[in-house]
Amino acid sequence: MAIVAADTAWVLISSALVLFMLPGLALFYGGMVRRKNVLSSMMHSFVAIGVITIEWVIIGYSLAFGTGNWFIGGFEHIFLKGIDLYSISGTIPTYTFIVFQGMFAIITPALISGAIVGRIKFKSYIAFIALWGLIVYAPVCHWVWGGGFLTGEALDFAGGTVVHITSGVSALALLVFLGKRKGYGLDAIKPHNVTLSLMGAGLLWFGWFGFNGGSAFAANEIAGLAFITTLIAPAAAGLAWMAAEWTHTGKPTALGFATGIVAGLVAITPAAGFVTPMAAILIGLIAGLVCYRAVMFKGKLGYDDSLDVFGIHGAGGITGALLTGVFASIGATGLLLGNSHQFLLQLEGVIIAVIYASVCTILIGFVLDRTSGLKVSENEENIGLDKTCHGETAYNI
Amino acid sequence: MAIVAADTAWVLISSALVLFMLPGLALFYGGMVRRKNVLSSMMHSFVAIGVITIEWVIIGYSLAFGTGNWFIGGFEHIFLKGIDLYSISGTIPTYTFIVFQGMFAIITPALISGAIVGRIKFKSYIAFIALWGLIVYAPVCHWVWGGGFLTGEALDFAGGTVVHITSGVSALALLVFLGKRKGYGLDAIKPHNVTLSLMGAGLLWFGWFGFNGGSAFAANEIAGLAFITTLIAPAAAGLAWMAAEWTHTGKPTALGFATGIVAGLVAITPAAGFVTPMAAILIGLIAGLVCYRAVMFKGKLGYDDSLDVFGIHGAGGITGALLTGVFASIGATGLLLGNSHQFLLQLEGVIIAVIYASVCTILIGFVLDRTSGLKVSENEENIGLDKTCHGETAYNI
Amino acid sequence: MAIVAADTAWVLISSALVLFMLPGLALFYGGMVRRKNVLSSMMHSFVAIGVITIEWVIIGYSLAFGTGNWFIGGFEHIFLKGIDLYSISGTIPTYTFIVFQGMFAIITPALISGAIVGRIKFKSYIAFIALWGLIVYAPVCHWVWGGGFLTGEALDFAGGTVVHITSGVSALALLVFLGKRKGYGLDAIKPHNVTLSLMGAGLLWFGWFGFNGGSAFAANEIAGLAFITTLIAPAAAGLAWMAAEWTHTGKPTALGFATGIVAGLVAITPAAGFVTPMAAILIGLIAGLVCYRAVMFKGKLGYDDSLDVFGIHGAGGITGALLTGVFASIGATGLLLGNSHQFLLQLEGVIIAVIYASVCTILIGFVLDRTSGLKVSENEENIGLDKTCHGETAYNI
Amino acid sequence: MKYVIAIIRPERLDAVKRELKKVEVNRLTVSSALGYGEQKGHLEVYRASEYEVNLLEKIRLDIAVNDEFLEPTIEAIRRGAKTGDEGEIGDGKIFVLPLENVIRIRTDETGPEAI
Amino acid sequence: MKYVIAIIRPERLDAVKRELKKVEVNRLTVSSALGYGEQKGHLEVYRASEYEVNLLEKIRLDIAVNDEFLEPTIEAIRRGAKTGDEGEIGDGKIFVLPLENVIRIRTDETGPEAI
Amino acid sequence: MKYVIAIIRPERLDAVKRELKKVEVNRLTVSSALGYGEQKGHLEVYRASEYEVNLLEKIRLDIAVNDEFLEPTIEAIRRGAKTGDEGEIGDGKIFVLPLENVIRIRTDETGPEAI
Ligand SMILES: Nc1ncnc2c1ncn2[C@@H]1O[C@H](COP(=O)(O)OP(=O)(O)O)[C@@H](O)[C@H]1O
Ligand SMILES: Nc1ncnc2c1ncn2[C@@H]1O[C@H](COP(=O)(O)OP(=O)(O)O)[C@@H](O)[C@H]1O
Ligand SMILES: Nc1ncnc2c1ncn2[C@@H]1O[C@H](COP(=O)(O)OP(=O)(O)O)[C@@H](O)[C@H]1O
Repeated sequence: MAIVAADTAWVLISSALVLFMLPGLALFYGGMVRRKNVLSSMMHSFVAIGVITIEWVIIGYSLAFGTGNWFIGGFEHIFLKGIDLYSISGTIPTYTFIVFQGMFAIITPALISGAIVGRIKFKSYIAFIALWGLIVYAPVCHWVWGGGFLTGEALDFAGGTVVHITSGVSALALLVFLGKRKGYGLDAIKPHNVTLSLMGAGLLWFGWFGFNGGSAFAANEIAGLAFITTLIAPAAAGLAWMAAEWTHTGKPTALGFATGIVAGLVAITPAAGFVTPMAAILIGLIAGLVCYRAVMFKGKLGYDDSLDVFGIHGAGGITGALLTGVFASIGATGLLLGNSHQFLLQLEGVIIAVIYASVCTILIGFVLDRTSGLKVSENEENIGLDKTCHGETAYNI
Repeated sequence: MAIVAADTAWVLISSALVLFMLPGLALFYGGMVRRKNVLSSMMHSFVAIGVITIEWVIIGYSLAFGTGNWFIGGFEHIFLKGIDLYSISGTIPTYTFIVFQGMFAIITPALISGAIVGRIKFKSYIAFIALWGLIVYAPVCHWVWGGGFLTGEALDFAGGTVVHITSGVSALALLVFLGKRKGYGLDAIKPHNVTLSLMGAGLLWFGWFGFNGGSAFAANEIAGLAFITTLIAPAAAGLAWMAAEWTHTGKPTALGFATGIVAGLVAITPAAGFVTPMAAILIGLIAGLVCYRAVMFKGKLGYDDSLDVFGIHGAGGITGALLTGVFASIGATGLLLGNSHQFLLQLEGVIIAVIYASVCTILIGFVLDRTSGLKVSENEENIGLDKTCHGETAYNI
Repeated sequence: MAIVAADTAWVLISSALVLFMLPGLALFYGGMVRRKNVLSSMMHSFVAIGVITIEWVIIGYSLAFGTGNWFIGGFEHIFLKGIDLYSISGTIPTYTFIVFQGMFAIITPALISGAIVGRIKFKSYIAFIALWGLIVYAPVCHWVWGGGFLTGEALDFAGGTVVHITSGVSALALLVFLGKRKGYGLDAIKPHNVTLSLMGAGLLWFGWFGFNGGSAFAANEIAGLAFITTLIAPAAAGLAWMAAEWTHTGKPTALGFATGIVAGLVAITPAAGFVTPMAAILIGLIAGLVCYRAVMFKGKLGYDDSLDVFGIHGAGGITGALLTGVFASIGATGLLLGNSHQFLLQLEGVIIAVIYASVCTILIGFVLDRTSGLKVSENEENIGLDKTCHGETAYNI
Repeated sequence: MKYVIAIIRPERLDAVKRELKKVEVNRLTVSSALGYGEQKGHLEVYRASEYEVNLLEKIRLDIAVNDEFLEPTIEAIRRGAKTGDEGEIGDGKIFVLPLENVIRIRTDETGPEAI
Repeated sequence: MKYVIAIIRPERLDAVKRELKKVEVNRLTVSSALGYGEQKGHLEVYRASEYEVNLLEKIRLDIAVNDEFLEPTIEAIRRGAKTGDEGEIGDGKIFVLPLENVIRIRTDETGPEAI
Repeated sequence: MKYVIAIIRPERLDAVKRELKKVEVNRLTVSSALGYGEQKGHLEVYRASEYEVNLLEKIRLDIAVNDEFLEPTIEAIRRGAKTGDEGEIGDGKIFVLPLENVIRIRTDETGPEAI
């Protein structure tokens, strides 16, 4: 068996697109924080590329995609042992498969960083994502995609559960240790540069076509389907968020529209290759409204998930995973086609992921809190992490 | 007949590239407005993705590409009826064809927004682009590409007429209702952030390779040709603009160079797959000079096409459409090869598009002006649309 | 023989990615200069696309890839004579090959501009890159890739020698004429907007997947290999730079991490398709440390290579070229596999490129300095080139 | 000589400059500031919640004038900066400080003629 | 009437605003500035080398007050702006300038009642 | 005590700082401003047309000094800010205002010694 050149080209470019989501995330998040923390926040995304790439090729890939058992993949491919230029996964080179999957391993912990901007120690952040990548991401990835106990059960086209639920829930769990930003609740903490965030949303959407489209692992009809649903759902979600905000506050904000887009992207992720374009409209609309409510609700509960990682990736990921079980009609059947079993499988997947990710995150957080410490001092927080952690100022005359 | 994987991969990535032109446009335009309107301006591009995507899959695609009659495609594909995973258009999945064409439907009305920044009501803008997409874009697209009366007559490789002439002319027509910005003519209204605009030009060019290259609908020699001409013509046009500015004002501006690039991109669009690389140099040079004159001329006439949509997309689109009739030599023949008939067909296409787009735009504008109203109040304009329409401030300390 | 569609798609999209590195470079460099020079600096990248594209299709391509002799390709393809739609290079259309190679010709002189920001006359810059493209780039490209005397000898997968060594060394050579910026050494000249530079680094990395991946000229296993090494080496180099900075100054900066990434990208360029992923880790780590030292050392020597073109592209390119001779194991053998001859060939290539580029640059610089003059006046430098050369201000209220 | 500091709405800057020109006050220094005062009710929206912005964008003018120009200057600013006939909260204030000396760097002139 | 200019650390702005509110000083103008003074030791890193930043970000407050409010205002700024009990270099300064007149643009009121 | 406000060209800031250091004036506050005055002729180009920019970038220095430092301070600013020997339009101005009191927040010192 040989590789198919067109599929290889498609997965390669998709991988590049997913990597591009990291600068996109850096901008999206970086624009929403205050000036004094923008580099710190962007660095959270960038350093994740560094740390997780190396971890992934050394051990992460093996844990996630080694044969292993129901829980974990094992050590057969550490240091990419046993893989060479001509190894094949499906119709593409294994090296390319490793890269594509690696991009997902990178972005997932980076998503978490949005909840904890402006107050986490940099070295603890690095330790956190490295541990989280091994303890949370690799197993869950193995369960769902790598031959573990959820493979072939819960539908997750491109990572609604593996990527978004795990990161969204972990963001919330980590707040147990990191609490609120100083000034949160007293004064409005305004985004320092909304144009950066809009640009970031643009990059994210662009990259997401690779994220979802590439998850077909071939330049085929399914890739085409995943692509069109990835266009439609975010469009619908952006409009839904905008409508909610317009009704509710009288002002349709640009950042709100962008946020709705991201919510739609999250929600369509597990469904992208399983649902029709018309179902994608519904998924988008529902996700936009659910995430809007989730974010609004946070304000009332008073916890400081600073950039709404749970409200968007957690709530959106859960919504998407469940709706996949409702609307699936292509290559799988969901509730609407009478397959209530699938819906239950989705629910099972969600519950397991929520519990596993939150418990593990609390454990990791606990250990780090007791050892290197998670939170910076009040003075450092006041001055801002750009100066205190990184010795930099983003903007100079 | 089955899809060709390589062609599918190419049109998919081209679609992503075209979508990426929307954030590009948002930056290009956003950088040129004043700080108080930057989000409003960017939002014009973003919301177009939301509104037109949904409109396109519900009805727009059917109107443009349904069988229909000489004028319009009809309703056979509303809600994408009759299309499924295995539908094929040429050598690619129909879903992919829909996406690629949808991107063009999105960007065209967004282009118009540059003329009317800082003074159009947001809800009227939304209504405008939705109506315009149905009344102007869908028919013209059907005429030229969808089997209508210009199909196979006027050459328009990737949308010189369908995209640029229609939007450029409509921009001008809309000014009938929106008039000048306050302060226009009295004080120079300076771009608030030229680096954003340069970045935007970079994104636009990058995306345009998908716009023109993808319009071959296959990863073949024609795609290769469209790609090289899309590199050459803007390069030449940028230099031409720069030379004109340098001679004329003594200063070759960065924004001018970027503007020239966009002019070249516009002009090569109808010609990209029909002309040689050397002809592309000439098209670029001519377009750069023509658009420079058009923009300069505006200053003298005193209308406020704020970001020069007519001067660039209108003038550049007309130039490109006509020059396609002059230089066509690959897969078609133009004036230089003795086929004056083609030139007349091009002229016919231009005239019809100019008249149709301007008349319809004035009608739509008239209706909206009488109902929801098009222009914001003077006070809102003074304060800026970011605050008054969107409840936001782009930059905060 | 016919083209392979998948390879064509891959090289086309790779070409677009490489073009995208130019706006990336504009941001990376632009963010690091002071506000008063940001447009001037960005313009250096943009205008290179204009000038070199036209030069390349008129004569540069012919000089580099014409049959010619050991030294230069000759004039057989000036104005792309002898090439038409159906010309083939390998498995892709020749037009596509010309485009892809043209992108390399564009970016190489643009890299140099980082050394001389804020003090070079714009018209002399244009003359410089045009001459340099003919006198330095075209021959060296011919030697290594176009059939010249180094073809098949020195390994250079995607341009470690052709692109990075030549530009890095020339940057240094040009300082002979341009000296220091005013204020250098007295006051810290701080980057005016680090977020721009981070964004730029993101764009560069994204584009570099096309740069290295596309250099396989096919969507095959080698492209997959080049892609994974282009992910790994910069990740390792970023971490290495960060570690060095952390140890040395106590602060791991965001800009430092980004700089390390670029160093890793440079160093893996010649090796990308010849080494294993594990070797890529080592190459990245070494390059990160070497470039860190090189940049630090500059500070001590007191010359003002403003944005460290030599420290990164020169030092990184040399490191990469030599390490390719050490680690090559796929499709070639290096020192570690006992082939010391290859290492010597690499060394030969490096030495020749260093000497040739520096001598020619000094000659070009000398001529320009005596004719149009290279350096702006002190007053112009004080005010900033945006205003004095381009008549613009980047940021306005 | 007096040193006049005026805090006005950004959107009135052009009008104020025009009025000042009319009374032949052709030199001034402009900077941006944030005002905190009576002015309320400017709501912004951030992710599903509204909040009141209490630091509002303002423009600050610094104008050094000779004594006989003081009244016209104040009047001009007033005319340019006032919203409607009634005025509105947030229209701003004018502060008049004593100025002891002025030096024109270019010519080394000092005092009233340097203004 | 006095015109008070205070240069404080950016991170103390919220505290100062709170303290001022307590003494019923509800109007002020904020702008950003760079301070150059005794304060040293803030090192930044740029590409493998450290350097000392000597222009530090500061916040500047302008507050016009009636005479009886002067002391409370100064005290409030002090309380809000001082780092710890000892204070630290860089905590800033307060300058008090005489103010001859104030005009409220909206109402044309002048003098103490316009403040 | 005097409160000195100087408006200078941005490109002269370094020179002025150096001159001030020579006369041992080591504390000042810098902010950015836009100047509007005699200075003309700075043309910018925006899309095929030239226009005159009349709000020009300036740097504003605020320096509080004790009386005996006033002359040296003014002289130092002059030396640093003047373009060439003749000076040029746009070189800027120095304004001297009376200063009634200074408070150093850190130490609670007041008056001349707090400067
Ligand atoms: N006493 C003051 N000291 C400093 N700045 C002031 C003072 N009063 C008003 N301002 C400035 O003037 C701006 C407009 O004042 P505003 O509160 O609208 O005035 P009023 O309500 O008294 O008419 C404020 O935002 C603030 O920047
Ligand atoms: N004499 C002065 N004139 C103008 N600004 C001053 C003066 N003294 C201090 N400042 C401003 O106050 C800020 C804090 O002063 P700092 O040097 O920390 O004061 P100190 O060391 O005297 O307590 C400085 O950064 C500067 O902006
Ligand atoms: N009377 C004034 N009030 C406030 N600012 C002034 C005044 N005169 C000059 N300036 C400031 O100083 C800058 C330089 O002044 P300029 O017009 O070049 O002075 P001149 O022509 O009188 O030598 C101006 O741009 C302005 O910011």
